[in-house]
Amino acid sequence: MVIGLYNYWIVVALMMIGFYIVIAHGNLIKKIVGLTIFQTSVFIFYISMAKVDGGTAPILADGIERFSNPLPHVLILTAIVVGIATTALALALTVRIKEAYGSIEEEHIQEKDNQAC
Amino acid sequence: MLIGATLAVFVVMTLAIIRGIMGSSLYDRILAVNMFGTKTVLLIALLGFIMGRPEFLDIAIVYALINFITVIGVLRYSDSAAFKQPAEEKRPEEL
Amino acid sequence: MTFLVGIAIAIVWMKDLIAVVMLAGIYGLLSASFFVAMDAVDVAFTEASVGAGISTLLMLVAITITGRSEQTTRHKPALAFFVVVITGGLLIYGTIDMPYVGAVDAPIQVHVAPRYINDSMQEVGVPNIVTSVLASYRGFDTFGEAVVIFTAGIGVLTLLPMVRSRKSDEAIESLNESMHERHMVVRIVAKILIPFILLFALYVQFHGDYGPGGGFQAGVIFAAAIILYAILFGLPAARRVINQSFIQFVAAFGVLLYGSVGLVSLLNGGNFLDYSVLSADPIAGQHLGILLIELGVGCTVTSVMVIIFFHFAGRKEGKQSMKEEETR
Amino acid sequence: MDVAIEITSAICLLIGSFLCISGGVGILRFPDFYTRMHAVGVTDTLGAGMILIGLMLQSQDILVIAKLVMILLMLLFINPTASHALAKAAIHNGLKPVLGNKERNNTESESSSR
Repeated sequence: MVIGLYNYWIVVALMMIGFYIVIAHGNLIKKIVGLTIFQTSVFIFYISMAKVDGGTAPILADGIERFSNPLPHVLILTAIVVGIATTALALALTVRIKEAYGSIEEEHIQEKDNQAC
Repeated sequence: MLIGATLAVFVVMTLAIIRGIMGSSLYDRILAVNMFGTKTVLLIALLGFIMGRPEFLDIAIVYALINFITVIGVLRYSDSAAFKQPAEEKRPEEL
Repeated sequence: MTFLVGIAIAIVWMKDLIAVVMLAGIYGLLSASFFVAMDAVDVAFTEASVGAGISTLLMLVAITITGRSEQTTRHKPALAFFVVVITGGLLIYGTIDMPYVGAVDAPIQVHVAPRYINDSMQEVGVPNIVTSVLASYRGFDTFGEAVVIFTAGIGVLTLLPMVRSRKSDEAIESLNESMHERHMVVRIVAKILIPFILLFALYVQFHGDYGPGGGFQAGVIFAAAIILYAILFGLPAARRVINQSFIQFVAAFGVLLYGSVGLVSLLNGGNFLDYSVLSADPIAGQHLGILLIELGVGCTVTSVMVIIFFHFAGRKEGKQSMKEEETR
Repeated sequence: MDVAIEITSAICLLIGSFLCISGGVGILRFPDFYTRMHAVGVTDTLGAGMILIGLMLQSQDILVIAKLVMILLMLLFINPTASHALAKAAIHNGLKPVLGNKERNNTESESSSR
């Protein structure tokens, strides 16, 4: 029980930490780091599901019978690269916000918005 | 023997993480990252041998390269003025 | 594993954004070694080059533009903590019904995976099952991913247009001189290493059928080599090597190559992205198709990563030179 | 013959692990950045090299050995370079060694930057 589900609990803990950073911190870059943590926890979740006891990497070779599940690997592989692309996009937005508002703290940005209204 | 070496690498990784979290200056942290990268290379090579699939060595090579690129990149950008810690004395930058 | 949580908690408390980014780098390395321990070689490959390398660099560059320290204000941390604990508790309650990690008879292991594992050698003829699923069985998905990456590249391109650096050539020359003095050792070592990195990227690209690797990983490594060059020898020098319009062309070319492979198989009487009809022998056709689309993916990923980095770094240098002019 | 190779590889792994651990203790216990870097930069390279050589002795496949040699060469190139760049950047940005009087400081920082 403890060993069997340990990975999933770690996943939940990581996910919650990332979630906490995203909702509780005002700094946009920190939020992006939080999103990255969240994202990685999802990756770990998928990869944990794909693990098979006694299996090895899904590359066919002679004399090996049991492989771990290749499908989640594929999904996560592409997700990682897409993740970096979206992170880059988010960072680009942050840079533009910094240039437009002079700050990347959420509260300052909101103050400026309120003044403009 | 392999497992013993793996455990040793694990211990060192733990120490490096502690230094990386405690690290009093930015450079301590970079040093910890660098060391951690080297240890990861070793760990993956050892894991590959333990599992009997030495194809894993490709990943170790990637790690070595990426680690180098990261450290160099961090150092290059740590030169810029925005990185200066307030406590440090400000020197005129030629960049 | 427990390391990961420790680092994540440390990230929560750090105020210094650079320390956060460094820790995020360690975090990436760590999760990649976890993937290795879980037999996900290809994923570890990607995470190593992406999570630990490129994303750390990008965040650093962004921080140099936006400033490094975080203000201490937090919005209602108690409420946020409450929400997080509730959600986490519910999620953990949900995991109790999950099959154990590594269980052989878990639903995920018996549904579609055995078919891939047993039949891919006869149908596709590629030892690396991840590659065969990625490129052949789920080729349409991967096409979508390539398009997403391409779109992200376009997004960065539009969000961060190049600031024309108004420095004269002389200033750049003198800057080069001083940098050459300071980074001499690193530069020489990098000059030795960069060809090897490029060669290794090509190896990863074309060896992806037989070992871990493929277009995504190779693209990132290739881009990393170019980024290393740009870091050490300055952006203008790197731009002279990799022309801006050329790299944009390559990004589009990759996606188009992928799409046109699908169209050709359509014209040859198969389904979209069904490579068996590309050649008289289905296995040879599959090989050809996988090779081509991996090439397309590699092209797109490389050029998009390079474009993103160039635009971030160019933004930074442009801002610096503008500041210098203001102070004069 | 096999036994001899086995023993040699075991010894190499043992030395490597010991060096790595001592480096790890060094990075944690030494008082300032330059001494820490000295601990890591020196032990890391040799320790990693030893472990890799130990692995090389255990493998039969020529391709595997070639890859291990590649990793070893890269580490030999990369580690000293990174240490050098790190020390240089630290000095350039005005991080001072804390130990001892001025003369000792200079020699220390020089030796660690090499």
